[in-house]
Amino acid sequence: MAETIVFIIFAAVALVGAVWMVMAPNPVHSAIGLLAVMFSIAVHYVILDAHLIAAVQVIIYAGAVMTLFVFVIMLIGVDTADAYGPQVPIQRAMTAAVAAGFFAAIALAGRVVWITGSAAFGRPNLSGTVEAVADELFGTWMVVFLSTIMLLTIAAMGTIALAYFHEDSTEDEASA
Amino acid sequence: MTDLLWLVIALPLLGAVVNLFFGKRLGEPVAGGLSVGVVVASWAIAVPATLSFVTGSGQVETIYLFSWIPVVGADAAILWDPLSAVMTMIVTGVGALIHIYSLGYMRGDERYPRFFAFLNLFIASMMILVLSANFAMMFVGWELVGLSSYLLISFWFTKPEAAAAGKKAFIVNRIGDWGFLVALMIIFATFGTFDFGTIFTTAPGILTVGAATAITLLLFVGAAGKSAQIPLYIWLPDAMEGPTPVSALIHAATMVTAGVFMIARAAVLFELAPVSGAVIAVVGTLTALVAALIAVSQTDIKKVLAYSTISQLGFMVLAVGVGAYTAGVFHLATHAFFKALLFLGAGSVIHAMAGEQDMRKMGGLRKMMPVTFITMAIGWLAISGIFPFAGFWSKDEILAATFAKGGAFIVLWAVGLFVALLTAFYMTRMFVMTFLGRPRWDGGTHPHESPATMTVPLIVLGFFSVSAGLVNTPARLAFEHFLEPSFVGVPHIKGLTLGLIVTLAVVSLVVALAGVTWGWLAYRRDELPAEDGAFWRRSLEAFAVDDFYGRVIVAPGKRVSTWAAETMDPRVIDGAAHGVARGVLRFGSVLGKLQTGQVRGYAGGMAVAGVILIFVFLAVGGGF
Amino acid sequence: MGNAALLPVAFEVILIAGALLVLMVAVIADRRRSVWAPIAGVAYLAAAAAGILQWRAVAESGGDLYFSTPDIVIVRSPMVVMDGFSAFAAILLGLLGFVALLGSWDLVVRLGKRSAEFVALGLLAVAGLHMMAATPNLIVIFIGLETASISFYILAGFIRGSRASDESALKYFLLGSLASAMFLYGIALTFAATGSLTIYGANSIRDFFSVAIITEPGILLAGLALMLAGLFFKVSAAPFHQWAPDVYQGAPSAAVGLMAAGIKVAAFAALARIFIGGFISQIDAWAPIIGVVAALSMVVGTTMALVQTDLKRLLAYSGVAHSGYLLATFVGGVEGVPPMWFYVSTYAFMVVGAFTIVSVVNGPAAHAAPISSFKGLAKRSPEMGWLLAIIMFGLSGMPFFAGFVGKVFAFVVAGEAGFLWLVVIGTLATVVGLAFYLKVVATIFAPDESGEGLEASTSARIAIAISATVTVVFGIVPWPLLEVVRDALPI
Amino acid sequence: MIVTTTWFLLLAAALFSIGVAGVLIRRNALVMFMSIELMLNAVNLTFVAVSRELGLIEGQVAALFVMVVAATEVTVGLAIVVAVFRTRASANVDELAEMKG
Repeated sequence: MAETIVFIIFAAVALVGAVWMVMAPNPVHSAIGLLAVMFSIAVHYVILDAHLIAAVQVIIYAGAVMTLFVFVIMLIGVDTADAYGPQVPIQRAMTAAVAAGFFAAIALAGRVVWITGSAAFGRPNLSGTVEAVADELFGTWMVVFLSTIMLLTIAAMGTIALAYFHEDSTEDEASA
Repeated sequence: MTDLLWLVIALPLLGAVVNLFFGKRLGEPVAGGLSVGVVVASWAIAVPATLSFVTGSGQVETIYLFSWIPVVGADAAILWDPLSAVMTMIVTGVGALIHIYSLGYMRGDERYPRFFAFLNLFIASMMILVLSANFAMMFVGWELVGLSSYLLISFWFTKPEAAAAGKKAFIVNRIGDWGFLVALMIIFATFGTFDFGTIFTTAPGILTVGAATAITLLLFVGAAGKSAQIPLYIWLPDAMEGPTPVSALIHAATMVTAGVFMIARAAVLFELAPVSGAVIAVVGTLTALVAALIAVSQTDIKKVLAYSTISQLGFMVLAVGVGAYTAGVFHLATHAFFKALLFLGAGSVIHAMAGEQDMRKMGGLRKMMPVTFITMAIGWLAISGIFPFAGFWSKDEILAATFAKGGAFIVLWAVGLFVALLTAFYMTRMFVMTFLGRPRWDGGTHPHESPATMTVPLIVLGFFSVSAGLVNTPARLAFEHFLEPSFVGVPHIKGLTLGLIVTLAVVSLVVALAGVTWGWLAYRRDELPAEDGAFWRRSLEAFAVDDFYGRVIVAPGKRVSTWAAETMDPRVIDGAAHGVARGVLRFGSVLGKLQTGQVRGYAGGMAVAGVILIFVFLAVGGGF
Repeated sequence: MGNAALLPVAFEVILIAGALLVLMVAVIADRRRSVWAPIAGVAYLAAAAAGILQWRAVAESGGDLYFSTPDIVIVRSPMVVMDGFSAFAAILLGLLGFVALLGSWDLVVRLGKRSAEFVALGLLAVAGLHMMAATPNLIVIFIGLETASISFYILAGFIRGSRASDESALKYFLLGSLASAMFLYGIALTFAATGSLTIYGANSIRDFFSVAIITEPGILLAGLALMLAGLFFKVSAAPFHQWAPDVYQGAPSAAVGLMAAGIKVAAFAALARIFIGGFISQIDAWAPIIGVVAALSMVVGTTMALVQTDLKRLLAYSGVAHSGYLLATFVGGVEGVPPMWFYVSTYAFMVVGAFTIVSVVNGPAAHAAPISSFKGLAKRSPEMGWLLAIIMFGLSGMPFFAGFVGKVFAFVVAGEAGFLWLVVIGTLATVVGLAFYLKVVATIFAPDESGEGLEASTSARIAIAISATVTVVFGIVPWPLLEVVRDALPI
Repeated sequence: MIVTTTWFLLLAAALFSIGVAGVLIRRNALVMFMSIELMLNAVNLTFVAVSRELGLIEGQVAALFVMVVAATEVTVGLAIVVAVFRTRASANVDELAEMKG
């Protein structure tokens, strides 16, 4: 019962936060909305016994990613003018329709049975402890874990390549 | 011995590719040397395999290379038999000599490596054509040969005449290719395969006379395009705008014989269609006659040789038309030697005269160019049909076979004899005008003998022009026996006794001598004869055939298309075509409006499409 | 583990090592000369060689090899698969990366020190692309896809201070991330439906389908739809294609070749791996939908290409149409995989060649390539003119060029699967498509008064020549390649 | 009333849909980008919920990897936004329409 109440509260927080993020004219407010969603999702992870994921969610998303976002918002200035001004008159209505259609499609698809996967594959008493996840991560998924070296290298290089400016080199590259 | 035969195709192809891309970097000597090297190597590879047929140890073989379109019996495979062996020896042998000759002739040309790349491409294409074991691969070679010929004719594309000549050759050849292609379709519909082996062994059983006639006539349309027969010969004289080695290699020795080769290859089919044979024989004879009549008056040395080539091709076609395939191939071989010799000799003369091609401005070159003079003399006697030079044997055999056919073919024989007379006459005219008599060039020109790279090929070709005929004397039919495995199932010419052959030979020798004497008497003077009168004028303008085509075919065609453009098109075709085009374009511009460049619009499109995709999936897969 | 155990990941290991080496050398070396670029070339070739070794190993062992860390725990699901399919993808992508590197050499030289990042990103992108073909795990496919995509976002925006390049990068990034999210959601829903993230091996999707019959397929179908949507975006199939022309136009020409060709190869490989390898039992659900998208792509791509005035945009729209022809092979199920491989491998080289010519004519970093700038190309540089003409013929599907063979086999497969209407639309689109390809060819050979010469670097010429050679050789002699791809099935 | 997995999945679907709406309606590249992050979070929630329901740890590992990918995407995406801001002094995507047709 307690679970149910917690779920309902944080589901509501997540939805409100998400809508707030989409609607708030000020990007900083949007960022705060997203932050609320991320925290609520972390709570849901705890309900789902995924403790490690919950921790990582808070550290990476709420910590690192959101900090980056806010930093960049501050860097390029807060631009609140016509935050979601429409391109075409009925854009807002269309957007709402598309989003609703998307949700309806998934909900219709799942109507009764959301999970048809064979439980026979599963292991009983699953708990997302650090140990359990680590067993899997550094066992079966070891190769994949190593392959993320590529992503990290790319992230580093991408930042340098795109955002690190030498004023002297800009001119002739752009004109090249 | 036959394992390496694929190299005969692959090596020139390699040479072409290397020269095309790296030629400039390699520099003239390396590029040229490479090009010559690959052709000589091809020749050397083919020699032992050819000799095996001579010694009798060789067998007809189909060498499978790789599967190409197996379902239609069109694998990349080599058919190695005496016929393809002869053609290989001619193409690579004469080809190698002409490559060597080109080393000197093309020296200093801006696009020297490119020229050799094209030459190599031509050799490779020709080998694909000659060695193919099915009609499909033959067609590939056929088209590639046409392409390389086009590239070489218009090699000096900055000259407008050269570009125009290339285009003309290309278009006229397309007409022939159209016939070939339709023939191939009928063949495939009838036999269900393109494979020579299957077609030729089953043809007598399943091919009706009507079908055989249709196929062979269409094949002959193709052959007429490549081998320059009436009415498609008009491209060949213009093709002389290309460099002289090209004229020698392609438009005298090899490519133009492809049609004759193709008919010989499909001899089994032609034997089933006597009507086609007669048509081919008549067309060949007429071509020989008309071309000879034009050749007598030409003043451009290369034009004389061009028309003489058409005339000699007429002889070959006559031969295959009357069923004397061996004689046709034999004349093809000897002609390749002496005509290449004559062309290269002419090239040597033009080279010496600093580009002058008009024989009226030559004369007296004997002293300045002894090697060219002697070798050209051999070529002249060979083509005139003087005993014992090569042309005598092969031309005589064709005439004898035609005579032996009897009936109305005797007329063709008589015409052929007259053409032989004309041939002897105009070749004598050309030879005398060029080398003998009083020099008619201006003081500024200093004729000189050509370098060794040019004269050595002349000497080699001269040797063969003397001796090549001896392989198939009536007393010892070595060549005919040699070719026998290629013509299994093709009946021999009947009614040729030794006595008859000797009699006919004496007749044609007398005729040839008469022609030579006539030409000698007419032109071996200090002043050239006037060459005035209606015949000479008509002949000089090649009986205005081009003009005739222009008026009869091109102009009415234009009128029809004008009419179509003015009346028919706007109302009917235009209406439809423009309607469709406008519809497509309007659709395009509507879609273009969606392409706003706006990220949000694109994202919206994706999201909508995604939603639709889910719903469609649920509908199709029964998820509802 | 031994060396043999490393073979399945050799392709990725070589490319990652190459990328890191490039970055390290760039730190040490003189910034004037791009000494690190040849390292990348060697890495690509070594990776392709590793692909050949994989191919031979597969041919000898005859079966699939799964790779994980077998000594630590019992492997429940494999992460890397080494079969004919992945080995062929390795050979193809290695060679493609090499040719694209040659084609972008001018840009590498011009970028100076920054070229180290450019080259390293290319290497990592290709490694990511191959991951998509060489894994049975949906999450790993996603990681590979993102590795490649993120690299390409950066490459698209690589020219600093260029508005077009920035716009291209941001568009590609936003839309690409949206598509990736949809693809990922599809994976999650598939996971819910089947209880598995792997296609082969123990506890795999195929296992699941062999024991269970889904009575409520809703979530599975939604998952398939979303995965398709994500991959449709990556191959720029209509209506997920709108990004392609804008992105291609704004990105530096020298980088577009790899972006356009590489992602197509890998996304089609992933599509075959997932849908033909994993969900072949659901073919009745997805084949008609792929057929419709194929037809739509052919029509939209061809129509839009007709009205283009910029060669880069034209090539992008022609790419949409080509995605349509490629998708047509999928309706034939497993029969369609060899034609798909044949088509995509020849097409990839043509695309790289075409964009290399664009970068030669208009500069490697330029974003505009108006077709009029190709006027008289045959006179300015006969070599470039002819090669571009050959590539255009190849793309248009003329007989005796590789595009023709590919199209014929694609249509045969679609026809045999009963999709005759698709064949009819494809044939019509091909005929209409001739118009714009020939328009380009006509422009190349049109007389041009300016007639300035055109100098191309040796490496660019080699890249274009390879591309044209592939076009011609596999057009005339397609069978050797078809024999090879016959063994490259995702089974 | 017990919380079933379906609730989590419905919540995730709703968040994903809101994310789609955010991409379509916002002009600010940064907020569009946040919406995409929201979508990825929704997917992660799906993974973890399914993982729990089926007793399969793979779902959680997958969520971890998605986080790594998302972090990379954020880094590069923000770099691109900064680069665009340098050339145009704006992060308004409606101004990014120089190439079209």
